[in-house]
Amino acid sequence: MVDFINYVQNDWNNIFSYSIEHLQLVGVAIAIAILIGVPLGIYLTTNDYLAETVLQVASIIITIPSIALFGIMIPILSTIGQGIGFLPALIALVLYSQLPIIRNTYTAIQNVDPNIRDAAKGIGMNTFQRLVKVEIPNALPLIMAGVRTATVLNIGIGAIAAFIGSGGLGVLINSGISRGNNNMVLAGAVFVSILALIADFILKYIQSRITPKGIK
Amino acid sequence: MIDFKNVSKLYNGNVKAIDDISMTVEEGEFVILLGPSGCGKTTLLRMVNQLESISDGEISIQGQNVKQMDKIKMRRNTGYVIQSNGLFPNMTIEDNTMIVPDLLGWDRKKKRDRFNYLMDLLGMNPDDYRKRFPHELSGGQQQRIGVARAMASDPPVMLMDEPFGALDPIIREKVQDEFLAIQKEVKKTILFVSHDIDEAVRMGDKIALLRDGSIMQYDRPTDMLIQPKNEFVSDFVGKDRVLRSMSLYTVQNLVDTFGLKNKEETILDTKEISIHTSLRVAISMILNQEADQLVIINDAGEAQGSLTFDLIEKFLHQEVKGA
Amino acid sequence: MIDFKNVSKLYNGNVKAIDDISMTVEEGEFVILLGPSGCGKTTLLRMVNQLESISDGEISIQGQNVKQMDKIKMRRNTGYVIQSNGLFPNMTIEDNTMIVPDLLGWDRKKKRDRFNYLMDLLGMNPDDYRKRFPHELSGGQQQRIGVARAMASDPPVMLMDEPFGALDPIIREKVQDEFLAIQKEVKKTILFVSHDIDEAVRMGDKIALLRDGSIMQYDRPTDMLIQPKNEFVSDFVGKDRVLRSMSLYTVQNLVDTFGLKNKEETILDTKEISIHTSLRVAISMILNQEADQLVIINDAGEAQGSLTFDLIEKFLHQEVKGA
Amino acid sequence: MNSKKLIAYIIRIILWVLVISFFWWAISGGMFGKIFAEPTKFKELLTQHLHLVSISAGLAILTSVPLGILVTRPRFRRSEWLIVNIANLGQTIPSLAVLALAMGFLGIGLKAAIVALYIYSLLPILQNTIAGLDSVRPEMKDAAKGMGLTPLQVLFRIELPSASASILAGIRTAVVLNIGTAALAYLIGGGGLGVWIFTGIQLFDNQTLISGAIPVTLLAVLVDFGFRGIQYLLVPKGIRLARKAAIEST
Amino acid sequence: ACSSGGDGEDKNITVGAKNFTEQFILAKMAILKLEDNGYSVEEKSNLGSSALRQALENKQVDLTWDYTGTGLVTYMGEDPIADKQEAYDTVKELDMERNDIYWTNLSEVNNAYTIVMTQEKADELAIESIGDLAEYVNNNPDELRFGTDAEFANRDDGLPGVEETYGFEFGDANISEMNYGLQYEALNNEEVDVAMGFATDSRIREYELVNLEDTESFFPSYNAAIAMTNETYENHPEVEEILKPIAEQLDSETMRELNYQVDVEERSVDDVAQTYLEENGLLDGE
Ligand SMILES: Nc1ncnc2c1ncn2[C@@H]1O[C@H](COP(=O)(O)OP(=O)(O)OP(=O)(O)O)[C@@H](O)[C@H]1O
Ligand SMILES: Nc1ncnc2c1ncn2[C@@H]1O[C@H](COP(=O)(O)OP(=O)(O)OP(=O)(O)O)[C@@H](O)[C@H]1O
Ligand SMILES: C[N+](C)(C)CC(=O)O
Ligand SMILES: [Mg+2]
Ligand SMILES: [Mg+2]
Repeated sequence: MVDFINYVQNDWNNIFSYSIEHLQLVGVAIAIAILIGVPLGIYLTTNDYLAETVLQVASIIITIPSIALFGIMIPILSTIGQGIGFLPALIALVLYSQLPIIRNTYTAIQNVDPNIRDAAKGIGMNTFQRLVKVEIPNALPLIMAGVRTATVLNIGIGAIAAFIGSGGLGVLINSGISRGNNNMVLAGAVFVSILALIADFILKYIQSRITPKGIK
Repeated sequence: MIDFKNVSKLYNGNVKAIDDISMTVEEGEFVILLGPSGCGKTTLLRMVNQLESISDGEISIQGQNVKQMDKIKMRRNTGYVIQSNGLFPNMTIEDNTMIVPDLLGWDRKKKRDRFNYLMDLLGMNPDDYRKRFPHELSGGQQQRIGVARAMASDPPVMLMDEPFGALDPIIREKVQDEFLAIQKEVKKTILFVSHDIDEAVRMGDKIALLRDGSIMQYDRPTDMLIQPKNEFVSDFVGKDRVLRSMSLYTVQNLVDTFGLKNKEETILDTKEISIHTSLRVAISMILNQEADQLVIINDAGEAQGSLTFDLIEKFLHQEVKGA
Repeated sequence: MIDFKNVSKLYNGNVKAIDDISMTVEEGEFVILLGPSGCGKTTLLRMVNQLESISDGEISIQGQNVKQMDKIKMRRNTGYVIQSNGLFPNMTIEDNTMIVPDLLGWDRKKKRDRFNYLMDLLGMNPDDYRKRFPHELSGGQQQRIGVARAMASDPPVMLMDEPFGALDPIIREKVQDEFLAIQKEVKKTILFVSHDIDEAVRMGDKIALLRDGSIMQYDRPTDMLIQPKNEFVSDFVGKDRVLRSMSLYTVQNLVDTFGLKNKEETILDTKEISIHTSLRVAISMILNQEADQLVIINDAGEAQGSLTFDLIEKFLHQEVKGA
Repeated sequence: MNSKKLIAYIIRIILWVLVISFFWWAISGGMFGKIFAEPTKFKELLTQHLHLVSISAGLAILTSVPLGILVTRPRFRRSEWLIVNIANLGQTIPSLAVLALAMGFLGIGLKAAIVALYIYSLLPILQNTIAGLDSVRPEMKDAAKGMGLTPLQVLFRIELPSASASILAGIRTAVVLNIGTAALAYLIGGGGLGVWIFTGIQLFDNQTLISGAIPVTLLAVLVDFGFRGIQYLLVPKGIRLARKAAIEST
Repeated sequence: ACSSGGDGEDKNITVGAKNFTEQFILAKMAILKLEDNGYSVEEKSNLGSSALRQALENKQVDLTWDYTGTGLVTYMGEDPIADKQEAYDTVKELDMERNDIYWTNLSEVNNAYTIVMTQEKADELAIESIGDLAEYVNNNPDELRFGTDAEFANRDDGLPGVEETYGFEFGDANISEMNYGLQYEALNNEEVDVAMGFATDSRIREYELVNLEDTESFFPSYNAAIAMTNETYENHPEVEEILKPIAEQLDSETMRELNYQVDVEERSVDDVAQTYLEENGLLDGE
């Protein structure tokens, strides 16, 4: 334990910059994933045929082992000279995030009490008003839950992205394995967990801020 | 005026929920859609504001085919109380109630005043509820908010789907009274779904009794009670339908019919009855007491004559013939 | 016999749901727990089969304290119809209904017969439903299956929590009649929760009217209607309670009370009334027709005298005094 | 309506084209050559992989489901909060670290990898078992109790059938994750198809890489489908239909 | 460091590193030096040799430390050359010609592949050279287990070449592949009997392992040198000068010591690199 703390103190600069790298990768990935997943999820509620296809594809993607997906990215992206590093890692993480985000958005909007939806229609709201005033506010908790799941998932998978040169805390873990240095491995694990917890905490806070009081 | 012309509704191409219904709801009329569960009341109502498509036939409001109207606009002009209240859980009670005025761009002051007015009307203290959320209200309170929401922008037409179903008998009666009182003044055109015969008799100018998607009888409550067109109707309104019809009349009606005048003498022996009491309660009182007659008392506390079983019977026959 | 002795229930140590209730349900008696929403009906019921703990006081069945009984055994002997039906979604209707017989090891034939019998009883075709799942049934159908399940092994004691709440008036009345008919034969001890005063009057040997966890009145329906103990009771049963009480009596009761005998002469002018008609309907008939009297006809089609308003009134007073 | 169907079809076709062109590219580029060049090695790696997964996941199921049942019993309710939170916290530790830490205690090789995978699979199953049992509607349990079912009967006849969908979903998630994580076992000398993936990545050898990555992917996808089938068979029909009806009615 | 200076010159450089300690240290030294000279440096580390090489060719990485032998055999597909300078000259020429990659700053650090065993085991089996090993394996097939990382197991200048040259084969089932570095531990714990190693890895000494003699001189020399894209060289010709002192001062023994500090003493790479540069007066700043 003392060893561990010493290690963290000594190598703090590295740990910190790996953490930042890690966060950048996951942060950008999640932001993009939200920008794609949420509107797509909303659109899918209006097109059942497509919903089935998209959800199936997303659920297949998420079953692909991460190291394999990173691996497959390399030859494909090499064709544009971006085989390693940030881009393949980013694409893989964005893909992994899609299932939780799309599925949650989709079911959240779909599960908005049909009576509420009817009431909104009966009052004379147009589709957009309904979406903004009624459906999205009521679906928010579930949508955010999807974002949180995706974030925690990505922070974990981000550690594996270190093998294709995108840096982050995975480097610490991998080097720890190579050097037989358990403190390094532990530091990697602990900081990944801490990042996940902090991210989850922040997202929960955001969620509580934007969730209408009436549905808490 | 709402006009149904040979309206039918097929669900999924095979379930016939509404079967060739024609009827007219006059301007300012309060019409009850009555019938057993699953007979098509909700369906018929929802076709008016086009939440359900019309499979066949035509529905028009003020002479205009609903299909040709702008849906959004038409719905804003039509208050709709949904069967299961459908309040928006993300909005406060005030926001829920004032959503249509909000969409219409009313200013704050006007909205607030309207909210206060409606809440008072429905027997709820506006300030107690303004900032609360739907889940913090009991079922009956939620239902009243649903009614308030539909009334908010004072639409000339109201579609109400069992709006008082969740209220317990005591509150229910109160709200019904309030509602009738406003209706007397503002004369909206109302389609009101119910499966409670007593409520229908009490509230409606007319009752449309449905069964399996068809109208069995469309009549004034008294006529339906006293002259049911077929066995289904008489079964549905009950064997004691005459007693039921008596809740429609007060002692006042009887006094007017027979032209009873103030009487100076007071009869000390017998119990008094207010002129506003319904005849049903009057009969109950007669049955419950030794004397054969009750003294009718008007608002000023003056005796107006005595009420006997025979008088009630006579009044009833006269009314039936007059109908 | 179910005996409540100073029973109280505190939820979370502070919400007093039941407040010092003492009452006795005799062997074979059908007792209704009546009262507004939240008054503690469900709570009281669930303490009997120990789904809720008893905070204070003692409940005993057949003289034995329920706390000292083997829970499992006691519950198998006690049919329980849950307020929100609680059917098991993973089982077919037949499996749902026959779960207790199954646990008791009945053989297939016996279970099948019992299932068919119960379904017939409740107005549902056994073969139409046997293999279906709960979610494929309408609310009212589900509720009837809940009742069937509780009755399956023919337990001597039944606890029923608003078992007919989701049924529409017509089916409801039918099921009530069936149920009363069996009860007349088998004489189970029944505690039945309702908030419908008409149902209570119709079904119960006795009614316990609750309010805020206390018993306001525990009496025979007529007594409660005719002699309400306080204002809450009279408000709850309604102003026309005397009329209501009349559904409890048939013309037969009146004939018996006054010892009317067969009459040879027939009165051609007036309408006939069966001896099995309720007095409430009788009054309605009198009001609905010109003549002042009806000819009472017994099962053999013989006239047994004439029925007038005065006679009914007289009967009522006699009954009230006799009560 | 029809234009929507059209969009859906077009997207579906595009996706198929992508998948087919990927495989065309892979096959025509001889990307699976390694499998044919070294079939025994491939078989060995695959067998190792399956060993890793089946032993660890099997043990995890045998531990987590009973544990989940245990902590949802009224007597242990208090511990549930703790267990659920540990499970949540545990999920934030990356799989890579679990492997590395297991190696710290157990040395390198298959054993450490199995233990790591076992630990890593416990949590999703446990979480879903608890969530599934918790979501059984209380009035159903009440009804069952009210009819005099013993606690065990309530468990086996009502709770487990109702929770089966959720429990199986947890197992499915765990096994699929497990297959992916087992691909990291190479790092601690645990073998498996990950050996080829890492070889491929480090040597920039697409053939080796794809020969390892695609079989692992197919394995995961197939097992996922397989579990869907099992779910179909094991989840009581009434529950399945009710869920479907609930989804369709919205 | 400022990224795009006022003189309009872009002083950004991405430095790559492979996935073992020495590479981390070397890269760190280069980074510190470059930063000291006003460069803004990004690091892309933890890559396999070929992946890093690919990144260099794709210009995702501008500059990296690599080894002559690796360049010659693995990247260029040429035969190994034993002589250090000749190997370097050949790589330098060929790589520029073929791939536009500029080699410079050849150092004395020779991080050759080697095959290692524990002293005990070697004594017990009387194995001193790779030739002895080959003979033993041929006589006792399926007895010895070999620990290696993925690269060595597959590179032409790795196990396949060794086996071919010495005429023996471990057989797939006896080869245990793992992350580089673990094989020393595995030897120590007797989980494998023979393993690959890096000549400059301090753990060989720490665990008292023996290097089996390469009697056939199969392994070429692997001297560390800088490889950068020609584009980088042209844009920043001074980089060569900046890094030169590092290459000039380092040798295998020093490198082993630095590796020791990180791998065995568990000091941080940053610390070790910084201290070394400062102590040898290689950092002008501060
Ligand atoms: N979406 C639908 N698809 C198919 N059938 C439907 C649908 N909605 C309603 N029905 C059927 O149409 C008939 C009429 O339904 P409706 O909801 O109008 O009844 P209701 O009179 O309002 O009954 P309740 O009093 O129970 O509300 C019923 O038989 C019902 O099963
Ligand atoms: N688990 C509980 N915790 C706290 N209070 C409770 C709980 N269950 C019931 N109550 C309260 O106890 C009182 C009695 O509830 P109960 O369910 O017995 O009412 P009820 O008469 O059956 O009403 P209803 O007709 O609405 O079913 C209510 O005020 C209710 O809010
Ligand atoms: C320097 N070695 C040959 C040991 C390994 C390499 O090329 O990365
Ligand atoms: Mg309806
Ligand atoms: Mg209740």
